[in-house]
Amino acid sequence: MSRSPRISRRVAAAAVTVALAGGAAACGPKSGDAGAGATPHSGGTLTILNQDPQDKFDPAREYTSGGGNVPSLVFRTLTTRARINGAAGTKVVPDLATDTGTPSKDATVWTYHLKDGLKYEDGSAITSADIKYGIERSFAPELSGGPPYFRDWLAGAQNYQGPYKAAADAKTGKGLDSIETPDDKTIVFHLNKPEGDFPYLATATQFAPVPKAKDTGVKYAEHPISSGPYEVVRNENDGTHLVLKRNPYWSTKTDDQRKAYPDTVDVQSGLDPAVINQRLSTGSGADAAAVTTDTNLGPSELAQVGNDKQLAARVGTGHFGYTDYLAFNTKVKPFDNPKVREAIAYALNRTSVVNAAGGSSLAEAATTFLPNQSAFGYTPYDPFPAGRTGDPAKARELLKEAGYPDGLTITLTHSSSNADQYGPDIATAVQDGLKAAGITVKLNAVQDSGYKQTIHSIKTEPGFFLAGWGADWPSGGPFLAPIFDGRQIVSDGSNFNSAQFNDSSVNDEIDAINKLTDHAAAAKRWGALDQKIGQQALTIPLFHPVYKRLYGKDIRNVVISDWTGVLDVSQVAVK
Amino acid sequence: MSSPTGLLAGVAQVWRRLRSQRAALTAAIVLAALVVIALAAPLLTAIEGQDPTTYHDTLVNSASGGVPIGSFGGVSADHWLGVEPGTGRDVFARLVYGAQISLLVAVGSTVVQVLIGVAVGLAAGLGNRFLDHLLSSTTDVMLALPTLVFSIALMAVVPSGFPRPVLLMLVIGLLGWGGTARVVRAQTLTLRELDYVAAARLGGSSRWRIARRELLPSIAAPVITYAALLLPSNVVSEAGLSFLGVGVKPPTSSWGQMLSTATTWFRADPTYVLLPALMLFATTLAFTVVGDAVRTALDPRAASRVRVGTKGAA
Amino acid sequence: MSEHLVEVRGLTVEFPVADSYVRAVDGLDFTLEAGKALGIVGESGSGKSTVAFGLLGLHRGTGARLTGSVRVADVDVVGADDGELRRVRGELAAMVFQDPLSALDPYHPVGDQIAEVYRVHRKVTRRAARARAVEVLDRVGIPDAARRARSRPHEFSGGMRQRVLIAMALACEPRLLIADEPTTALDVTVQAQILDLLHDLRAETGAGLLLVTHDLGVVAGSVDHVLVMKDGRAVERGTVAEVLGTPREPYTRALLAAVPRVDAPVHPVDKRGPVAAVAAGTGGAAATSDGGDAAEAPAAPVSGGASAAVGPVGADGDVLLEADGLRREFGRRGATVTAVDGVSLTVREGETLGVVGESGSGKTTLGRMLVRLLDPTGGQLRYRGQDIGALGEKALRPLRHELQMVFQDPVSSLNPRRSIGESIADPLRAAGERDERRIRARVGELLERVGLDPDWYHRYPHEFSGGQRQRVGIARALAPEPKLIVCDEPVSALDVTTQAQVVELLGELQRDLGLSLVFIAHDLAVVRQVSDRVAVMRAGQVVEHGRVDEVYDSPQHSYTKGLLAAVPVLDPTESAARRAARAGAR
Amino acid sequence: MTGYLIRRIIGMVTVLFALTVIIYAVFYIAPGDPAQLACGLKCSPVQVRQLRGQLGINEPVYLQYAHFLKGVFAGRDFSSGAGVLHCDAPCLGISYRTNEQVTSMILNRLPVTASLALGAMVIWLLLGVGSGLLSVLRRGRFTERVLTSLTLAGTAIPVFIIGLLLLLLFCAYLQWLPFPSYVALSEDPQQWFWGLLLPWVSLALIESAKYARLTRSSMLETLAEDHIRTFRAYGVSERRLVTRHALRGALSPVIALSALDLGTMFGSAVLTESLFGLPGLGKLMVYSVNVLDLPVVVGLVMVTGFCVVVANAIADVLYAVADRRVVLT
Repeated sequence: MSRSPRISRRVAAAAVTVALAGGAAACGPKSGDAGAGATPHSGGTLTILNQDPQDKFDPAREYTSGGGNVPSLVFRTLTTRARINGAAGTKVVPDLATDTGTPSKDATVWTYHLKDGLKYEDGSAITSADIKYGIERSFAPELSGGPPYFRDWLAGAQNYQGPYKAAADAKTGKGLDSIETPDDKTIVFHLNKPEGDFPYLATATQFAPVPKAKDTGVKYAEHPISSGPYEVVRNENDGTHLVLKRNPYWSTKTDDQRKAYPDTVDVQSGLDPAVINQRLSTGSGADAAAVTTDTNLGPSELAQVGNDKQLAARVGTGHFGYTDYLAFNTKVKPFDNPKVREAIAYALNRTSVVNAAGGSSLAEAATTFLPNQSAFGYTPYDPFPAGRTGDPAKARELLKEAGYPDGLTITLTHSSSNADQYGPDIATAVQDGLKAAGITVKLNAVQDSGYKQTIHSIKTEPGFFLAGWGADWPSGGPFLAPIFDGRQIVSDGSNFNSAQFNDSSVNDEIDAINKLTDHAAAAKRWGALDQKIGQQALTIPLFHPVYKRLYGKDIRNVVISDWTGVLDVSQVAVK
Repeated sequence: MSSPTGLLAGVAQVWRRLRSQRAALTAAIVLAALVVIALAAPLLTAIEGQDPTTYHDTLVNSASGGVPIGSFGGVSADHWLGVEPGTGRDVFARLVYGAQISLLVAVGSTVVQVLIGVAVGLAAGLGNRFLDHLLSSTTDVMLALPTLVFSIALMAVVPSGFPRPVLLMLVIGLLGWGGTARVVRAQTLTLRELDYVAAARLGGSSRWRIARRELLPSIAAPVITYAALLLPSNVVSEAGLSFLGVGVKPPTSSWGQMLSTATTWFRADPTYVLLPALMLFATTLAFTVVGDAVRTALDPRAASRVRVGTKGAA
Repeated sequence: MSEHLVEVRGLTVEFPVADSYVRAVDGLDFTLEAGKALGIVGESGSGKSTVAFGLLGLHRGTGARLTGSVRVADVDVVGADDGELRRVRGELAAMVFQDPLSALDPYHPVGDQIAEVYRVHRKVTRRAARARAVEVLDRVGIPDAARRARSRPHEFSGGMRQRVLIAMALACEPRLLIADEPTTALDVTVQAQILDLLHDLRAETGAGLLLVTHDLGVVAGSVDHVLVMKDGRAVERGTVAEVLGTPREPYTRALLAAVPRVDAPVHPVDKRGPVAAVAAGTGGAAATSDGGDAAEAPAAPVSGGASAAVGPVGADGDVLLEADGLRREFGRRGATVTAVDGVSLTVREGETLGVVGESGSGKTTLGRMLVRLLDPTGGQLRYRGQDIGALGEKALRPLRHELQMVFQDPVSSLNPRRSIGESIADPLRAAGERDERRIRARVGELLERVGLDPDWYHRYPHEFSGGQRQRVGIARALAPEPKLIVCDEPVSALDVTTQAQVVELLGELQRDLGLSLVFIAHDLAVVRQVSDRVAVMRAGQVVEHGRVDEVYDSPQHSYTKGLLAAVPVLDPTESAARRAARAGAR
Repeated sequence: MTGYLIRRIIGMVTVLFALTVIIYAVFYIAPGDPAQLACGLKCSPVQVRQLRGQLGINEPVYLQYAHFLKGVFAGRDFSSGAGVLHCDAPCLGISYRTNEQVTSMILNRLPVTASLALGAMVIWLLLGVGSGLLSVLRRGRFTERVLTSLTLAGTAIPVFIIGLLLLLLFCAYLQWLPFPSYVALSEDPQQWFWGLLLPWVSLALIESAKYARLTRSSMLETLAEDHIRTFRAYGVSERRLVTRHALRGALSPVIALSALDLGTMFGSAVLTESLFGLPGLGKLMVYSVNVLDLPVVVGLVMVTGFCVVVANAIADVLYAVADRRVVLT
């Protein structure tokens, strides 16, 4: 890996789709009991209506934020996200482990102890070796898909290929040396660098225990052995239809996070978003006790919901830390000229963009790169104040200064699909907005399947394009560092520092903040750093998306944390 | 090739038959109107004072998802048919410019389909066993392809600089010539057994000459008939592709693109859905009706044979 | 009320065409008594079929306009309501149609079809109706009727199908049988059998018969009275002996004169004499858009009566084309059909070789091989000594123009979408002629040569009558200046008077241009008229060949004898005698 | 006839294979790296390299194709991690994304598409032939004009519009029907039926228009044939002429076309499947194309193509059986 080992906290990003597909998060209405005032009871069947199937339902292959939504019903991990409404839900709490981990002094060694009485769905005991094995198998190329941190952080894991290859190869047959299991209850991780965010990582499904004897490789996904409140009783068409029922060996005594009220969970996917929302709003039959973990209300549905008080009461609003932005490649003319970038920033009509993204209820206009949540260190600022609809005059002035008195023609690259908000809808809104400032925008659509690879590779990166960034866990570091840390410019892999910005003062500040252990203090300085970088117009933040999710009329105990932004299915009751 | 008087007489005859069908006449007028609308799009929008790409942020209610402000999707003196939800772009302007794309792509792809289909069908019908076998199998497979999916894949690999309407024509055309080829091959197989083709061979004509002089004129009628049926289906194909998001490039509008954004607005802004749907419906219906009439006109047999028992007398 | 089985008074039938009406039948009167037979004779377009259809009220719902009165078995067909009319159809009067293949439903067994008709008129069980079907099938001579009743139409031969149709007509014991060209689609031997059957049935059931035909030979032995129609009107009527023996009207006489006779003595051939009649008969014929060979006036008595024969010329001319053991198979391995099975023959310069045979005898396949439209699968084909049987298309092209063909069907042999001038000019252009003026001149010359107006270059085939189209086909064959023309049934689709003219033209051309002809036909009489030598084909083989008078006058092969015996003759007495002979032979 | 069918099927299967070559080529030049897509954007280059090795896409494209062919004719082995995954011939490979066997992925979804297509066919035949028949019986009357207009309209409406309208009407407003979903027939026939009713009807409404037109025109054509005249001349009533004789003749093209449409439907019901969220082949196809899951795409093209090939052959046979005058050569 060419990445600098000095970076202490490398974080994930842009994984929103992946995270959602994995069943990520949900956040809830700040008004927890919107469904009904009654107290939640056990029993009944919860139906989950989704677009994306729970495919690759294997803890090694999931890429989740905080353990995911549906996956966390089956997989318990060392730590997990707090299942609490709002900002309090951005905290890490113990799950299988007794605490969130004991770091060594320099945070390179992390030790966990398992709780007593932990059992799999078959009644056998969960051991620390199973957790080690679970992590090891995530290195197998057959089981690809998980987050990159294990390979990056664990000592000596760089070229490890998982237990299957290793078994065949006598030399490395011992597995990963950097994970120690001195006894059945203890597991120790040796990192190659200090990582204060390790407890956040330990929420990932790769930290779920996998009994070696039950491992069937790629077929494990059909029936992974449950450590959580539910076990898989049916898995059709690679997660298109998943039926979970209560795991008798799971107990609230060892799990204070998951409530698991329903007896059965029926996950139906492959549905059209319009159908999902229509079914939720109609709520006939089993749909009355249904939720969705991946489908937002569309703009048109929002317009409808607005006219119906009863429906409006069944909408959960949440925020997942995410920013959609215009990215510049400063190695490409004319975007090497700060004045040009500033002119574009001034000219931009954010109202059009927000409308294109679904209106002000689904997207909040952004002027900061950090999401508007305190956990990230959000500090409001606007380096190029041009009002909501842009300041064409100011933009023309800047263009003149930049040497383009007669206007400018540039190309905006975007995805062919609107699915991730990198698509033609946003692009045309930007295009139309810049028209007034004499900037002619040509649109260049890249096929969706190749879009992210195109924009996140130094070799193919266009000059001006639509991008977005989300964090794998709620913290300022993973949000800013990959984008603006000059040492994280990657030449042979996915590069997220699109501006290819390398400023030693910024790099030093990132290192300094990473040393802080006080999350609140760190957040403040992340906010300040964000403002400082923002002045350079390396990116133009467009908006932060808002999640509006409809749920069925029998749904109770709605919890939406700011970690995931969507309703947490482990807390929901249907009775 | 044929004499002007003969040709004129033929055309006049076909026109007479067409004229006698009131539905066909109406449909033809509708089509003509559509063509005029498409051609005069810049003029029409200039009269309205709008263009199809300008956003009007103030005409939509951002907080409720961008639904147009005002009744019937924001119909006003400035915006005759209202504005697009979310963007506030003028619906009338987008509709009339959309007509350009829909008609252009439909006609263009039909031309491509017919050209390839006739070439392949003729070659298969006139060629030796091997060639016929090869081409017929290829035709069958072409008919077997899930065209929509293939179009998506094809559209994906073409660089985005390539003009979209042309690409759409080519993709729809390249994937949709199977039917024409079949019709032409079947026709060729029948025709080539006819004595006048034998006579042409005896007269020393080469295959190419026979195809050109003897077969093409006779194949023209069924091909035109078939093409008339292809047209509406190509209109729908374009809409389907745009519906799936692989159609024209934004901010260009087409009916399919409008429909794809509109379908979710069924309840919140029905006007926005109905307009492109109606246009699409009217166009395909008109094409179908005219196509039917053309078939009847070109194949008077169908009409006259129903008069039973007049063999040798009529 | 009426003592007549059929009584037609002032019948006029008009069909809508474009904006007006065309009158197909114009004020026709006739009657038919029970148990008697009436023949209605006329050329195509004379309105004879329309009359037959009118008797059953089949014009209803077709837009045709019908005036006058038609009474069949005391039912007023014109005024009858639907139920009454349905009773007439099948119950009182039954029709035997022309083309037995298309006249039967291909999807149902013939027995079921007959049973269905029976049950329309008789309230009987399905089983009883089936039994009746078998009964009538047996009566019309279908062997093993009970089993064959379960077969579908395509499993029968043409003659058997016609018997099935007759059986259907018999099912309800109608008082009137209407036969519309019942034998036109059949071979001559089968034709005789069917006519005999109709004759016997009439005698047996006492039903009246209305026989509609274009063939005077057919009526001769089958009816009591004859009505000759032309342009929707009755030209002449009377007993069959009167009309055929001593015709009063010129039209009838012309018609009779044009009929080729198989027993006619061969005329001394005058290959040098002018045949003015042809030009006179056709040169002035106006082309009419709605066709009908009736437009082509029958030539006034053609060159001295019976036939303008193309007689034998020097039978010792050089051999032009020689077939040696020529074979042709169709189909693939395992399922081959041999159409031509080792035919050897020669065609000499300037002579006419006739080839006769019934349908399926392989004569058309042979003809097409001779001009290399079909590739022989065996044997040799030599043209002027050179083996051309295996030459490729390219190597053949220089020779193509020397071997031409005139086709049977004047409709399909001309491209309906090209002007006749273009069609005729095609060989010229294909040969590389580019000079438009010379092409026009040559086409004009050819048109004139075949008796058409040289200015008709731009006319389209549909503007011509059948005979004229056949002339165009001949002009096209002449265009490349061939040495040999194969004429494949060139006159069988034409009316008898037109037939005579075309035959005349061919003879004249042969004489003037020194052409060799191969004349293929099923009609023994026509072949006799034109040929120097004749070959009789059966099942792909030549069973007999020789000089024409030898073969016709003293046939050696039994098949040839049978063929000749089955040819209908115009003399009613002779015809009856032959029928008796045939009956005796059975 | 058997020989004819074998020749024909072999010819078309050959072309199908040629087509797979094209697909390999198209995917080869398409933007995007399937390994990176399968692994995730943040996969390190090392991991991507490992995965490429595992998927076999570090090999030259012609070798990849050779392996594919070997799989089809002889079977292949893959590593499942924990052991060896044997994939018997005909093996269409394993999915880049999920490592599942393509054959089993397709077989799992086949019942969905088959249910959709077959059910829709039953309805479109009933509707199409029925209204075609009715319009012939009521020739020249008001009923015919109404039916003609309806069927014309039917051919002119895209399925995504009619489907959405029906969905809104019957599931959202009236709530007469449940929202469509797929429940296996073997599991609960009743739910299977009700869950698929709307998709069936949507597809059938569009298709039946075509069949109504076809039925009508071929019946009119048959009515103009000589044998109809024969039966008319024997006093058979018009109704019986139409129902017994003309309908019989009109059925052969209808049956032949049904077989064809049925085959095509296996790969082409994409819009319907995505609209109603049915986990069928078409949906799998679109998804696989979008994530560059080449083995699945190729497998689907082979399977759906083969369905059409077989359907074509069946259509020919049906045609020949229905109309014995047709000779297959």
